[in-house]
Amino acid sequence: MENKVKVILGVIGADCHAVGNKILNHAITAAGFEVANLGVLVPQEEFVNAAIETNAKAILVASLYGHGEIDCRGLRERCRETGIGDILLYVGGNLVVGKTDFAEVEKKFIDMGYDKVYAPGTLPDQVINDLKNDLVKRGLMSE
Amino acid sequence: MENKVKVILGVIGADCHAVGNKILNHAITAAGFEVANLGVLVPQEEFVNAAIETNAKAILVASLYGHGEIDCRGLRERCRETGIGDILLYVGGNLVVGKTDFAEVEKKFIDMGYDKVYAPGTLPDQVINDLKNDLVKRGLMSE
Amino acid sequence: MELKNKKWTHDEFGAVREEILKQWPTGAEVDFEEAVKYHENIPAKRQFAKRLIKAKKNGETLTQPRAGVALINEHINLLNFLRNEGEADLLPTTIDSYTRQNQYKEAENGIEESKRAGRSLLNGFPAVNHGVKGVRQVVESVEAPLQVRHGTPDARLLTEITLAGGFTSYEGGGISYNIPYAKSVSLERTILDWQYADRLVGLYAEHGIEINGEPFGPLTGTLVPPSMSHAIGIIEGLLAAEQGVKNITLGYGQCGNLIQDVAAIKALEQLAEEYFAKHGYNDCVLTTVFHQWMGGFPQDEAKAFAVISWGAAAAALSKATKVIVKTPHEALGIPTKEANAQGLRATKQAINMLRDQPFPITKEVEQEIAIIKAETRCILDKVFELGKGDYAIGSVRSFEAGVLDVPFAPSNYTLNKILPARDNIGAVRLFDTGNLPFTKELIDFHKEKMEERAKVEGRKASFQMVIDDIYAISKGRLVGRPNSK
Amino acid sequence: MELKNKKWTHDEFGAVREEILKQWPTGAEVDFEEAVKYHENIPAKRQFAKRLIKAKKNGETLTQPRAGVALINEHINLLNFLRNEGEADLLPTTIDSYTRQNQYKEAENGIEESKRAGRSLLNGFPAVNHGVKGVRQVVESVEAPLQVRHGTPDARLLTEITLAGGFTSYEGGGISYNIPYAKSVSLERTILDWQYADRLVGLYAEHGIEINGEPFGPLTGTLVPPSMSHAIGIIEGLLAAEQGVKNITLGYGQCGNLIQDVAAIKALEQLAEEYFAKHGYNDCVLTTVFHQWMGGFPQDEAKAFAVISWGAAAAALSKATKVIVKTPHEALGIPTKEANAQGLRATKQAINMLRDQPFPITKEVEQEIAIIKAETRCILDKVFELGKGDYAIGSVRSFEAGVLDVPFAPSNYTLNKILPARDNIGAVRLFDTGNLPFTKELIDFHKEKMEERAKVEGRKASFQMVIDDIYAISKGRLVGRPNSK
Ligand code: B12
Ligand code: B12
Repeated sequence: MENKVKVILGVIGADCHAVGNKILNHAITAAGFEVANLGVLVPQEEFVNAAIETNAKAILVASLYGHGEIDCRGLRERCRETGIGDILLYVGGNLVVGKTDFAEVEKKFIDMGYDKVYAPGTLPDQVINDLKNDLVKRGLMSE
Repeated sequence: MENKVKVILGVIGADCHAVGNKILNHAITAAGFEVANLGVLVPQEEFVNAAIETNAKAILVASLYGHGEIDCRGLRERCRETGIGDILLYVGGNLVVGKTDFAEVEKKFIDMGYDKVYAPGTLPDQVINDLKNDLVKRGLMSE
Repeated sequence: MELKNKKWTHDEFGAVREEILKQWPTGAEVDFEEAVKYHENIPAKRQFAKRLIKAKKNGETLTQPRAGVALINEHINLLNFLRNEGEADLLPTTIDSYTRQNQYKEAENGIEESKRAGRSLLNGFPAVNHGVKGVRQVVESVEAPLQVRHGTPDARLLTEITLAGGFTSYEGGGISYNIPYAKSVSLERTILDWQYADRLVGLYAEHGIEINGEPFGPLTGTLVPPSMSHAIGIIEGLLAAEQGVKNITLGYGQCGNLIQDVAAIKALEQLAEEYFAKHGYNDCVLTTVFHQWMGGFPQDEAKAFAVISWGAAAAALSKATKVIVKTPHEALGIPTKEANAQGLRATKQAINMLRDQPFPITKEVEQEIAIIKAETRCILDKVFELGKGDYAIGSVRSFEAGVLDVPFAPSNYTLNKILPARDNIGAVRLFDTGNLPFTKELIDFHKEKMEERAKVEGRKASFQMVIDDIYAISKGRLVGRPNSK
Repeated sequence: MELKNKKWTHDEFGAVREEILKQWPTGAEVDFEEAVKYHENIPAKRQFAKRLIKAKKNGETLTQPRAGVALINEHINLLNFLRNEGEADLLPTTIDSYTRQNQYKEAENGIEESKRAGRSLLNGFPAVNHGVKGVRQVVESVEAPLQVRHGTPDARLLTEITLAGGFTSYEGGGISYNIPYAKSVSLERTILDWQYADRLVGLYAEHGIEINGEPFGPLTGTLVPPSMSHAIGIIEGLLAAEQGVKNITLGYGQCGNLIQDVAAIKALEQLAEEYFAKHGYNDCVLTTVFHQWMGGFPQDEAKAFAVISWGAAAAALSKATKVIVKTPHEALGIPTKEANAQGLRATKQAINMLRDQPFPITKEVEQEIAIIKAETRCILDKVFELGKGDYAIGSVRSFEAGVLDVPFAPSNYTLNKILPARDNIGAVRLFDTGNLPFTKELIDFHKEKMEERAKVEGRKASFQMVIDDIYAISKGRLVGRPNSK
């Protein structure tokens, strides 16, 4: 039996947008990953704790409601502090308040330590593709 | 019996937009002017000839279809050449091709010798008001 | 040549043709035999008639913009932009106003000025001046069915050049491209000239080349009652069919009341099938086009989007075969390509959201269909009668008599006696039926409807009501109520 | 306190109140007696309830945006802009998400960061932090009826502060502001907390101050079948009425099929009148609100305008008392004030063009009304039964049992067993009716409808179909067909 790669999925902060989360959960699971879905309204420490507990290879953070800038800051540091500083960190959704040039948003979140930043409306297939590529590159998954 | 002030009304060039013309005709007539309405598809010389014939005090030129810039050029000169160089010249409609900053359009037509330039969608009342004021100012009409 | 509704002989056509092709140097580029071969190699996906037939079969409503600029490359870019960014199903080439008036010298001048200015100073594409070669450059650079759209009383040379150039659809007719577009051109003249254009399409048909023809439905675009535009559309369709046109799209300009708009398209389909069959044109394929609101638009773009979307919705709900799309720049000027694509995309979204939703044929819709059919029949049958069985002659006489009458038209050849206004729910009615050959019941119907509104508004139906209705949509309403209401 | 659907006594209310007002320093600013006097001086044109009653009487559909930013002056400018440039009839104040989760410290932090950044870093107006004084600055600077809009499971302090601050309308309910907005807050808790909020509105009513209450109709905004949102809305309405709320607006989020949308508003009106009368709340004034499409939007602004305009049209045709308006920025982020005003103006134009057009109650509409009513009655009567005659207790038990069930909700307190999908004409049906207490006929009806679509698409109804439907409108369609269809 193949050992599935584990990933953490959740919507950060005071954000309750659940639809995209449910669809991502469904799609990533169907693509062969083991998803620990924390659902909505997830504080930073819960992401980190879940990742440590399950020995996950990636954390997928969603923020839809506009407070992403405030909520997502410091997650990479928190990972480092707890010894999982190398973990793959993806973030996506509607990350900032207002309709903004995505290149700026991307830079902001890359600077915060996220490995990949996704524009609003990203489809699950793209996430799954990137996840596979990144994990293969890191030798954490076979092609 | 009061002598009505005469004005010439028409749509210049190869332009067939008739609705605004009919409404202006109706409104300006109702406001007490005598309108010689030349209708649509009116060449420059017809405006000038009509003004001379009827001893009109103003020529109201409409151009809706976008060729106003080409069609309206030279009308003031033609008036001068025929001895009615001082006649009040108004122009209005959708004067140039495309949605353009009106201030630019206005300047262009003022430079061509028009006394007043009207933005798209101008209502008859405004035209009538201006006409009365300008004619009173020129002593061609009593208040 | 004497006017009658009869297919021109080859000799009649040939004699006129010789003159026509000499009207401007580019006429010499036309070689009919070669053009037929050229058309034979046009792939199906660029053939207008084929695309319409497919849409009709599938219950689709296709989108088509208006667009045209002075220079060839700019025009190609524009069309491709509308295809790619606007998701347009069908593409146009709108002809400039000088060409429409056969002022080819002014058009040439406009081309030159446009080259110098670096932007189009013409309000359309001067196809005659660009000639067959220029037109083919366009046709070959665009991956969609292409139609000529204009408003030309005498379009004979334009037709020759654009069809030889590879266009597969052609808008216009002897009435609809005269009355709203000209002032002093006689109807007899334009019907004859359009027999020429139709005959040319018919000739292509005889050589196996199917070119779509489309009478211009909306006329002045301003409160035209459906029965009048239907009568004129059907007459033009019949005249075209007589000259051999086999694929015809009949048009209607949105009035704004949903029941009336849905009923109008249904009535148009039914009446056209009926009259074409009655007069023996059984091999014509008939489709319909719905024009989004053709009258004055609101200047505000957000409001314009609402007018566009509502037009798209009405088109989809009426299941017209295609819809001609307006843009958020409508009130102000010829749209940029971006604004044009926006109108197209809004329309596409609305149509797609509604394509699966059939609009119920309620008793209100049925009643409206019945009214429109009854009125149209009164008009058509009187035209036929006045023409002693000839719709061409009948049309001329009917305009003289006010049996055919187009409100707000610039032409001296329409009586301008009828006065349309909206009733209390926004349907276009006649506050003055002029000389229309309506039955007493129909006249009373219009009277009642207008009285109903007048009562609600506490004023008499008058020309002021008509004026209020003309401005209404641009001021944000459908019915032009007095301020207090 | 034990949950039951019974008006709180003054003592019960007073005891809790003392605690509530201490939750954040600004609570001390609340002085009920003074607030009543303050309300007495609010002119009629700023009173929400009065404006709704007038609209209902005149058959108007009023427009209302969503809007809120972090800082007081910016918020005032925003609202005035929407009034002047957006022609909004009613104005909102949308509360930020920290406040909704009672995280007032984070909200304070957001205010500070917003001041520094010179732009709002909060997604709404943190009314608790700004306190009664801050709220009144807003209320006094805006010439329109104002409503608090949020999504707060425990809104007790927020209600105290905003009502004392002079708001005349208040959105929310113990179910609709829990299930779509929270994860692990018990329903018992939120219903109790919302009894508090409703009781406060009731107290104002007892002092002659009429404040409008509005359960949040759309829930998750994602394929919620009308009967489920109607059942929840009516329950919340009844619970509010028991606490003394006298002016109630029930809501519905557009599903997208016109027949279903019109039927939904009609059914909602009829059911609400029926159940309010049945339970003896005869002195409540009931109105309706139609929410333009609440699910995922297309990113393209032109397409978004079509969705907005179609929502406006459906609202007008259904004759809802007001419509909550989306903006062309919806898919991407909180709108700029300009984009918000654009959505409002497009909506106003569409509504005004349709206000005079009654939508015929066809047999399709009647059938749909009958279906929605039958389903809603099944649900409501089962809730009543499970609660042994108490809707509050019944609601808790019904969510446990899956008798009430909200699709795609984040809450652990809903079973998430029902699966909605569109039928072949785009109406929202249930591809899995979960534990809903439907009759066999109703269950079969849903099955048939789904099979009809499945057959057309040549695939089985499955979760993939649900997913396709969730994306459909944002991808430019209503029904999420497989690509080839
Ligand atoms: C109805 C209409 C038509 C009808 C006209 C029927 C008829 N014979 O009258 C039809 C369908 C035939 C038509 C044809 C064309 N049209 Co047209 N038409 C319109 C439309 C939708 C409404 C015009 C109207 O009747 N408005 C109602 C009346 C009451 O208002 P008005 O005309 O603006 O006039 C008022 C004011 O402007 C002002 N005013 C007007 N003239 C003057 C003059 C003076 C001195 C003053 C003081 C005031 C004044 O007072 C009037 C009364 O309030 C406008 C767009 C719009 N406004 O929404 C386009 C529009 C004018 N048309 C346009 C064009 C380009 C054409 C065509 C070339 C076709 C094409 N390319 O699509 C042909 C022209 C053919 C020709 N040879 O002229 C463009 C012009 C573009 C530009 N300037 O950049 C417009 C703006 C649409 C657009 N955005 O593309 N059109
Ligand atoms: C439905 C909805 C709601 C529902 C949510 C119900 C629920 N519990 O799920 C309700 C009505 C309750 C709601 C509430 C609110 N909402 Co809301 N909502 C939406 C809406 C319309 C659709 C969201 C949705 O379900 N889309 C469908 C799913 C499938 O797509 P998705 O969520 O975008 O997720 C996909 C991708 O983004 C991507 N993705 C998402 N996360 C991640 C993470 C990673 C790592 C990756 C790789 C990809 C990825 O993959 C997903 C699947 O394809 C959006 C606007 C829109 N998109 O059209 C606004 C929107 C997200 N909401 C917004 C706001 C502000 C709110 C509120 C604060 C209320 C308000 N001010 O109006 C509250 C939030 C309360 C809170 N505490 O969170 C804003 C956010 C603004 C911003 N960022 O600037 C939006 C953008 C609307 C707007 N323009 O104002 N909302």
